[in-house]
Amino acid sequence: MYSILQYLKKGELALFIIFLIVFVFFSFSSEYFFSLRNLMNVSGQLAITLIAAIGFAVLLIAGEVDISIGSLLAFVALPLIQIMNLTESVALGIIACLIFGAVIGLINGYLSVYLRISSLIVTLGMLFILRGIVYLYTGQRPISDDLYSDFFFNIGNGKLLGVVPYAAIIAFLILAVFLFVMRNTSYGRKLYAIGGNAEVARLAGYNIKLIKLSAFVICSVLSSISAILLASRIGSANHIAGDLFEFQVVAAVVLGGVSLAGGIGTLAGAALGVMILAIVSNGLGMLNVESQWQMVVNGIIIIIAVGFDELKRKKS
Amino acid sequence: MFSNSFQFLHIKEISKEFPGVKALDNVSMKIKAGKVHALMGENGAGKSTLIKILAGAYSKDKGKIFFDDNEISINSPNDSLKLGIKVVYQEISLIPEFTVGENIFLEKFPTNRFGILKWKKLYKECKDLFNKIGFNLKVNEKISNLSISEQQIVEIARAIFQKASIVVMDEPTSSLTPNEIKKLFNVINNLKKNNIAILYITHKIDEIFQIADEVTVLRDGKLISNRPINQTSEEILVNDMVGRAVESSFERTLIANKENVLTVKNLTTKTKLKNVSFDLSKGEILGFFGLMGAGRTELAKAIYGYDKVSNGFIEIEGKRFSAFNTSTMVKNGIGYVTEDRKGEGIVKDMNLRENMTLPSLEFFENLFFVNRIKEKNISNEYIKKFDVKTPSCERLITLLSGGNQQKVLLSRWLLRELKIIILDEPTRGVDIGAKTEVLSLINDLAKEGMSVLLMTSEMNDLLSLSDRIMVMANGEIKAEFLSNNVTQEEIFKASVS
Amino acid sequence: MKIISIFLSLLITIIFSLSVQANPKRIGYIVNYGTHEWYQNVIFGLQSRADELGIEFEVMDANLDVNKQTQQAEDFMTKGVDVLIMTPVNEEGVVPILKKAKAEGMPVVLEGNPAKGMTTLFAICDYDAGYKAGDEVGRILVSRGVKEARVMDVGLPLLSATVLRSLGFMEAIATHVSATKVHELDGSGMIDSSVEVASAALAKDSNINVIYGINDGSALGGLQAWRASGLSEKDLIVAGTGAEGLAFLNELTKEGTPYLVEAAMFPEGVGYTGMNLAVDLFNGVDVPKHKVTPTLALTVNNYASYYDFDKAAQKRAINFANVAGIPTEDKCTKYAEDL
Amino acid sequence: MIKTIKNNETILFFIFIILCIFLSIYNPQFYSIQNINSILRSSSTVMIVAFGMTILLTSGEVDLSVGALMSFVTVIVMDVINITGSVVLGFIAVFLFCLFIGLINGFVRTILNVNSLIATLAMMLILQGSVYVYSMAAIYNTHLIPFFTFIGQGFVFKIPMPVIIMLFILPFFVLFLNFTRFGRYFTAIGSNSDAASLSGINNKKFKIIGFVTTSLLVGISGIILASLMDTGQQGSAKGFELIVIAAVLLGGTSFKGGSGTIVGTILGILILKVIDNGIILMGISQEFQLVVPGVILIIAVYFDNLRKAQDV
Repeated sequence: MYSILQYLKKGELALFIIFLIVFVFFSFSSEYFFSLRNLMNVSGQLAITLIAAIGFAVLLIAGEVDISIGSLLAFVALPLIQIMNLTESVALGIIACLIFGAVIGLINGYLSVYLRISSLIVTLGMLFILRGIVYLYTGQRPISDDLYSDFFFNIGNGKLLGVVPYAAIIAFLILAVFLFVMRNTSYGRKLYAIGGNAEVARLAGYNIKLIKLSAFVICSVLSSISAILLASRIGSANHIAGDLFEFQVVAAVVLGGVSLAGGIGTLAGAALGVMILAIVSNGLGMLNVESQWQMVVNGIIIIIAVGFDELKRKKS
Repeated sequence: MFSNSFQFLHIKEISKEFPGVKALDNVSMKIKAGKVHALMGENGAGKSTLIKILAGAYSKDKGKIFFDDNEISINSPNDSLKLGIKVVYQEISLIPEFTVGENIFLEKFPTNRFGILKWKKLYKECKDLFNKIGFNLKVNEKISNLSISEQQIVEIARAIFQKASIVVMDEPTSSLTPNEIKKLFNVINNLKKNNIAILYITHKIDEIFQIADEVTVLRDGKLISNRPINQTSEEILVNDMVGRAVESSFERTLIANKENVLTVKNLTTKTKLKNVSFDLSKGEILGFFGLMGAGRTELAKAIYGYDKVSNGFIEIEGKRFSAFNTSTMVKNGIGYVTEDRKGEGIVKDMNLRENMTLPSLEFFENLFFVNRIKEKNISNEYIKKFDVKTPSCERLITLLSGGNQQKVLLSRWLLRELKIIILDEPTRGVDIGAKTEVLSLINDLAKEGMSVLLMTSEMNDLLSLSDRIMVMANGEIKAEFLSNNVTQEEIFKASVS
Repeated sequence: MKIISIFLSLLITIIFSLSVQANPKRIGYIVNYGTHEWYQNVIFGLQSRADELGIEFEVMDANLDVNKQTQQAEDFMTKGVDVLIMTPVNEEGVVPILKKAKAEGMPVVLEGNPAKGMTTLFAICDYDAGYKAGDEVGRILVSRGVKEARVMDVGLPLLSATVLRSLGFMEAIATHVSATKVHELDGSGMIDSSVEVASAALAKDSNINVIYGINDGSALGGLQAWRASGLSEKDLIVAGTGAEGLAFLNELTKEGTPYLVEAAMFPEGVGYTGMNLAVDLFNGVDVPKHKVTPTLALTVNNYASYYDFDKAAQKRAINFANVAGIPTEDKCTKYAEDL
Repeated sequence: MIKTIKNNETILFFIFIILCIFLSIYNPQFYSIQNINSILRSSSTVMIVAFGMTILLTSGEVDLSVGALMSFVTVIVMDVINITGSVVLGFIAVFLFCLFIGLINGFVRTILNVNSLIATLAMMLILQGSVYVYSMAAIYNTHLIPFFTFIGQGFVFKIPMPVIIMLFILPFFVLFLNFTRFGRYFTAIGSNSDAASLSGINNKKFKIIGFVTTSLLVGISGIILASLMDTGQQGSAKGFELIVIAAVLLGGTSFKGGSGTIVGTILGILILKVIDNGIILMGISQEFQLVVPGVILIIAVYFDNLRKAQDV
């Protein structure tokens, strides 16, 4: 009874329709858009945003926010690449990257939840701090992946049987897992409850602080996974990586109907939001639309979609 | 389905102090298993503090709590839940985005050992529960789609569903229909049979005599009396609570000249109202009665320009309005005091003075600037007039008690030259002492020639204050009475028709 | 290197067997920052040459986003252009793209910055460009009888290319007079942030007689900061880099401006050369690893022979022939590796 | 004035003083007229916009499109003056455009009811794109009108013009937020919009006014920036919105609305700018210009929270 269709009925239907419209439009207007190869490329391209968006949505649902993910993308790539180059082991690099991500998540969470500083402020500060550290450490020069391992290359660039990008597989696996967790586990429901009404959750005996902290960690760790994919795609730890990434993700997630107030929205919606923006930018590229027009179109889509969603809520 | 291990919960010399206030001053009481123990007292008497300590939301400064003779420690909501203490709070405390079932199971979702929810089990057990206690609600309905009273029921169901040994109910009937109240009392009796102890907080004295076995009265954080029900009476209780006798009826002198101020014609809104029409004359108090969802608040907000009017119009002294917002209504001499003081009344970041002068700031302007001296003087004047209990007019509004906040919200409008004031449940959550003051104030306003629209579910106030009474049900006016020749029964009948 | 040449020869044989008509049909260009004036002129150069050769030419703009750059490379491969020209957002970001392109058998030409695994690159010599400007400034200082050059370098550590320019500039001046770098700043190549950092620096120490900017924005930013600090322009010399667009021409042709020298890089020329290189690569002509494009120190006296500048209409037209006539190095004096 | 300084302003004030003392000791150049001028000049453009942003945040709204709008303004003002040769027409064009954008932001927020964070984020994208639709090439000063150059680069009694403009605007906003009825309305709306509306305040009207005011102030700052750069430059003022918001929050204005302070905002900006300046004075690598403000922001807000916790 909680099938995909059920989700869509629960409000994502409008998004799904928009998605279809956009999809059909490009399929007819561009000769290159509707080809297995291109669609597979897009699915690989949106993986980075999608994974981060899942974490971001989970945190928003719990009633907190983390706008430092863009800088985090650049920051956690440093241990990844450095350790890889040092130890010549991709695994160690990835582990280090995830650990660093988790630590940042813990710091953000601790400052917001335990020291009660608004998470927006904390992560805004963290946005500056992490980016600054990256600049300091790299001297604003990208650090190249000297290991040059095929495995690492394939994480972000390879395709299963030369068709399905591994990046896409990773992303959609993560999506599936978290869809289930948020809908069908007590942990997931607790996140919703806390975001929906923290006081009630407290009186229901939840350990709000711990759960919120975990949400921060989830957000940072997932962003770190995005960072790994990105690093693999650009073959380096890059100081300018993820610049304004946080804006892309916020836009996509809110477009997907996840409320900034917390407690409302689904990951299915967030994923749709990401996909819509992704195929729009790909489609416009295929039509040789200049980048300045692409920005304008994105802006308009966001306003229309979110505005439409609000009107719908008002009526009901 | 319930079990109980102890004979009584013993609260011993509990004290709790907040900056400036002694909320509880070594209060002791024994709550027996299988009995309903009523707890009464004005707002600020310390009832809610006591509840919050039992619920583990507050920590006590001094004193002990025992089950029989063995002491228990409550340091967090979790502790109190483990001990089987369940609290039904007055303000709805449910997750609006969740279904009824999910809310019932909020404390502990039924999961397998991997923490994965068993939805079927959840909804089945939930259905069984509702059948047992004789309420029928759709268990997979979203809370946000339920009426206030339905939500209240979910609250209660949620509390008693847990393996409770003590159920604390804070004003559980405040928004229930008489019919629902009957059902609730059945549930309570059912709990008694199962040897559950019930701590029952209410303002409504008549309820006490229907279900309570013992009554404890608090005043200003001190224990005043602790009596079995058969050794007390309405007078005694009121005396204990207020510390003085209260007269609760007024000499309404029905106005002779019917000079019309307000005409409402076929007022209709998308959400609720259907062709509401009536007249209001100068100095008249027009009472509105209706059960939850009858549309009184909607009517008030439509007249006041807060909700959009889809059809019909209103006339203020012959001046016609068909599309209007709150600011035009205020300019034309209408004021509105909301029923939802916390949500729509007070501005929490502002102090008493700023809250009081908010709608009438233009009167305090000289050139472009607000004259604070003048503000202070006038607000102090009103603080004296209604004796609002506050150290100064600069105190944050949130630090005042409900009754005092209400007085501030009323004086808000008295600073303006009002023709009409709309009062929505003006005495809700106001303690008895302040209540009579508020009522007599309303009476005086009418005497001075202000017209009043009075929406209240307090039948006595309605009858004693109003000149005429309109009875509403699902968005329409069902009946109109002259207050001096109508009985409570007639009004009830009209309201459920 | 070996692999590449093998792969190349393979490629060549394939292409010859397939195509009767030698020229490629479609060429794609991924620009790192297409809204920037310099790159608009590079695109103009590429486009002009493409039109002459009747080649279909498409542009995508990565807009300084390394991730987007990778996506656009994939998109171009999907579109199946014959040659892909790229200006890397930065050195390392393109390495995986080159790897992918190799697997796809798609020839790639880089502009500006070299990268690991590349086939060929067309770019100016940053060091030498800076050097020429420094040399010119040095001469002016000598002619003015100034003993010491006190330089404010409005730089950009983000790219090794821009670091090389500053280096060349300083070393050239040092051959004429004693040179001190008083301020080394990060103007991030934007005029507004250059104004910011420069005015702060000038407040610290305004005993400066040379301002060098690694591009026109930086140079003008430095100059604007100088003016906004109310300092005298009498003994100041400003040198910019790039001849990106109209900015330097406007300033250079002002009465009594301290903006005397421009290390011109002729973006249109760069584009023109680049298109030729792409075609050569496609046709299997043996291409150099680094095709150097012309640079020259422009002053108010000699600019007219390369650009005819219509100040009123704010238009400039390049003289491709004269630019092509400028003697160019076979290889640069210094590369990023030498840093 | 003294009355408007609340506790957390004093905290900020001390941070500011300590910074200044430290820097003066490190390098006496710090308190040279020229350096102070350069700090104030670069503060003024941020401040002018921050005044508007403070009011917006007080009413519970935010505007992320200020940076994008600012660079658009530099292009418009330069282009229109080049074409018409009239500074006045240039200004009129700018303010009409800003009015228009402010109204759109306001309407999308109040009519379409889109969260302003998202609405203005979208507007940011739209402006960043459309400025290049307006003109791909940067617009250079060909009109060479001295007065225009004077706005950004001129001095009056050794004080830079931008600072004078800022000082001229400043008092209006201090008085507005603290001593006028409308200032109090903004606070009420931000704190409890229902209560405000039920007190007869037209929320939508005032929110729109907030957005328009901010946009118009961006217009002023944009003109100053254009004069300072002597160019209409697309892509200038990058990340401006974050700096403004960070400064306002650092100043103690709450992001949730309901409490705002202009004095705090001013101190917030001065602190950030003194840090920027100090980092260059001390010749340490400019990357610290990112790290230090981040840390200070968190710490300052933390202390502010502690203070509030004691109050209640």
